[in-house]
Amino acid sequence: MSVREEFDEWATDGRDRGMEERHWHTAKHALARMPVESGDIVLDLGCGSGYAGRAIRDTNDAGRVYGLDGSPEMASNATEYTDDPRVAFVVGDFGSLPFETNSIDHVWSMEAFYYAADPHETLEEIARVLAPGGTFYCAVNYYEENVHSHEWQEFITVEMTRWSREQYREAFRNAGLSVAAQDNIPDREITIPNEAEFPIDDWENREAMVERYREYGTLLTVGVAT
Amino acid sequence: MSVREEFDEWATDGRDRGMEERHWHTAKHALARMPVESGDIVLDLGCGSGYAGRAIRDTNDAGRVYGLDGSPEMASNATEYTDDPRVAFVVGDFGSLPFETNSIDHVWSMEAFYYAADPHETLEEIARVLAPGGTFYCAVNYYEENVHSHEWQEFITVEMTRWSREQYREAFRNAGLSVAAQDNIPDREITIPNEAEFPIDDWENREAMVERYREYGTLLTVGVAT
Amino acid sequence: MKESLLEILCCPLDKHELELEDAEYDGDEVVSGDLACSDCGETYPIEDGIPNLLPPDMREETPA
Amino acid sequence: MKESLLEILCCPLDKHELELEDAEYDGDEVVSGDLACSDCGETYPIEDGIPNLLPPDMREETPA
Ligand SMILES: Nc1ncnc2c1ncn2[C@@H]1O[C@H](CSCC[C@H](N)C(=O)O)[C@@H](O)[C@H]1O
Ligand SMILES: Nc1ncnc2c1ncn2[C@@H]1O[C@H](CSCC[C@H](N)C(=O)O)[C@@H](O)[C@H]1O
Repeated sequence: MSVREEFDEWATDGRDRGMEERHWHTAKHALARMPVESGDIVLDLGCGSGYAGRAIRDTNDAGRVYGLDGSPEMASNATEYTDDPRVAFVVGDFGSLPFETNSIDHVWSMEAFYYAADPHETLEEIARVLAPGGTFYCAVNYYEENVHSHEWQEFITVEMTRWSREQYREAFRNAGLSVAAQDNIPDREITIPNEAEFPIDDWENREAMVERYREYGTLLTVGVAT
Repeated sequence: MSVREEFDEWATDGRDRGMEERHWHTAKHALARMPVESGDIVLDLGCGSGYAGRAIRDTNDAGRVYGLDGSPEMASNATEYTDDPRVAFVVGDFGSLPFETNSIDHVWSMEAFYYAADPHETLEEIARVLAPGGTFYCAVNYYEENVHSHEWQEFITVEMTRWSREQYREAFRNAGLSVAAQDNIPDREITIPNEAEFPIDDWENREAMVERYREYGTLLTVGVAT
Repeated sequence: MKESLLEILCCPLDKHELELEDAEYDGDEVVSGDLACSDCGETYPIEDGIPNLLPPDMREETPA
Repeated sequence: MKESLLEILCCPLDKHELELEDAEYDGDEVVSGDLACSDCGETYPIEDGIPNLLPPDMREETPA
């Protein structure tokens, strides 16, 4: 299946909202760090339900926020979830961004970057559309050190890139993005049942679930365009 | 009193270690974000007891870490607290850094930047010594939004600069540092007594203490040299 | 979409400017129309107010 | 201090290179000596192995 088919299905069966709820636990901490100034133009790559753009507008008085998604159904849902005239959505692909060079002040992406068919090409596209000094906030739960995420590929037809922390830094630098910060943002909100209730769902034991959420959480890498 | 006299006194009566213990609660989270690569040269401005440099060496395999402090007694204590051959200390002033242009990969500073006689000049010096793409991690507990810190000036003879979050961002940009991130790192570790024990020490009520530590915590601004 | 979006949009293929054609409006919202590349001539549809700027080969993957 | 520190140190006043003079060593540690600016000639002391690169007017504030 293509990105379009796979995620149109997710959007149609409501998984866009489910992701919003879960991802918000860590995304909000990463979003709170973005140095968005009044009037800035922000792009959300792989926006899903579009919650990040809504949050950026609500808290930072961003000038305009655009969400790009490869799934028309996602973009259509995201459009329905807001009536902010400064938020808009576009259908497009990570491989060839339909934005002018130097036109964007900040790029945000949560749990989406690794679906790029060629992540290096996508980083170059991001470096191209960012104005000098603009930031790329790249948040992922699927990465090498998070061993609990490795099996996710089995459940999805789109090929995923599983980089390590170091590979992210290196790839950013190769694309001309300086690495300003990298860290793990723990998910302190998800409910972790008592010892006695394990095994539960996908979790053999409580320690594994604690490690996955409270320790590994979300990997955030922040790059700056030069 | 001069910086030298004031902080020589602090170093001599053990306040260097007291600060280390308290500042570590938030400093460690900021340090964990620094994209230090093996071999990098890191500078700690206003290093006090030098704990940040020790931590960076222990966790990141930094090539060399230098701590600069205006107080010879601080630098002397810091030297005693480590025998890592890749950590060293220098006495110097924020106003005229004794480092070559482009010679440093990352600059760290915790609870020290605002003592600079001319903070704009110091930012320019930092931008000068940083190699292109290098980061400045500036962590402060004393800043405009943290109303609980305003009275601190009464207890110290060195004049302190009290900028707002926005003033930090603007001053960084004026000095040629792109702002990559800014946020508040809560201190989740300091013990906050039960309601019944208030008023206590400097705290009229529990809410104020909760706000000071759990909400405002430490303001971190991350700049990138171009 | 609003016309202001055109200020920063470009053709995903060759990054040239896009021109709005056959636009229908609802207030200041462009609800349908086409975005045509000023250079390669490729056109991109605006569907329900949302511009579809997928490269043409990906757009055509759509099950009919 | 180690001599490797000299690779990145410079005169705080005019940012020119420093030269190590009258050095005394303990192994590869320089425990005392002077750092002299190759341009302005100002010298900065190394005390207990720690170079004091305060601008001269701040260094002299020291109570005697
Ligand atoms: N190559 C590609 N181009 C554009 N969008 C893509 C893409 N690959 C995946 N996506 C989109 O990326 C999203 C990943 S799901 C994450 C959605 C949202 N950011 C959240 O945090 O909840 C999906 O909406 C999917 O359609
Ligand atoms: N103008 C200046 N130049 C150099 N160092 C200065 C300075 N003003 C203050 N300092 C130093 O900055 C330190 C501030 S106290 C903070 C120490 C340490 N970073 C910590 O987190 O605990 C003191 O050691 C003081 O001597």
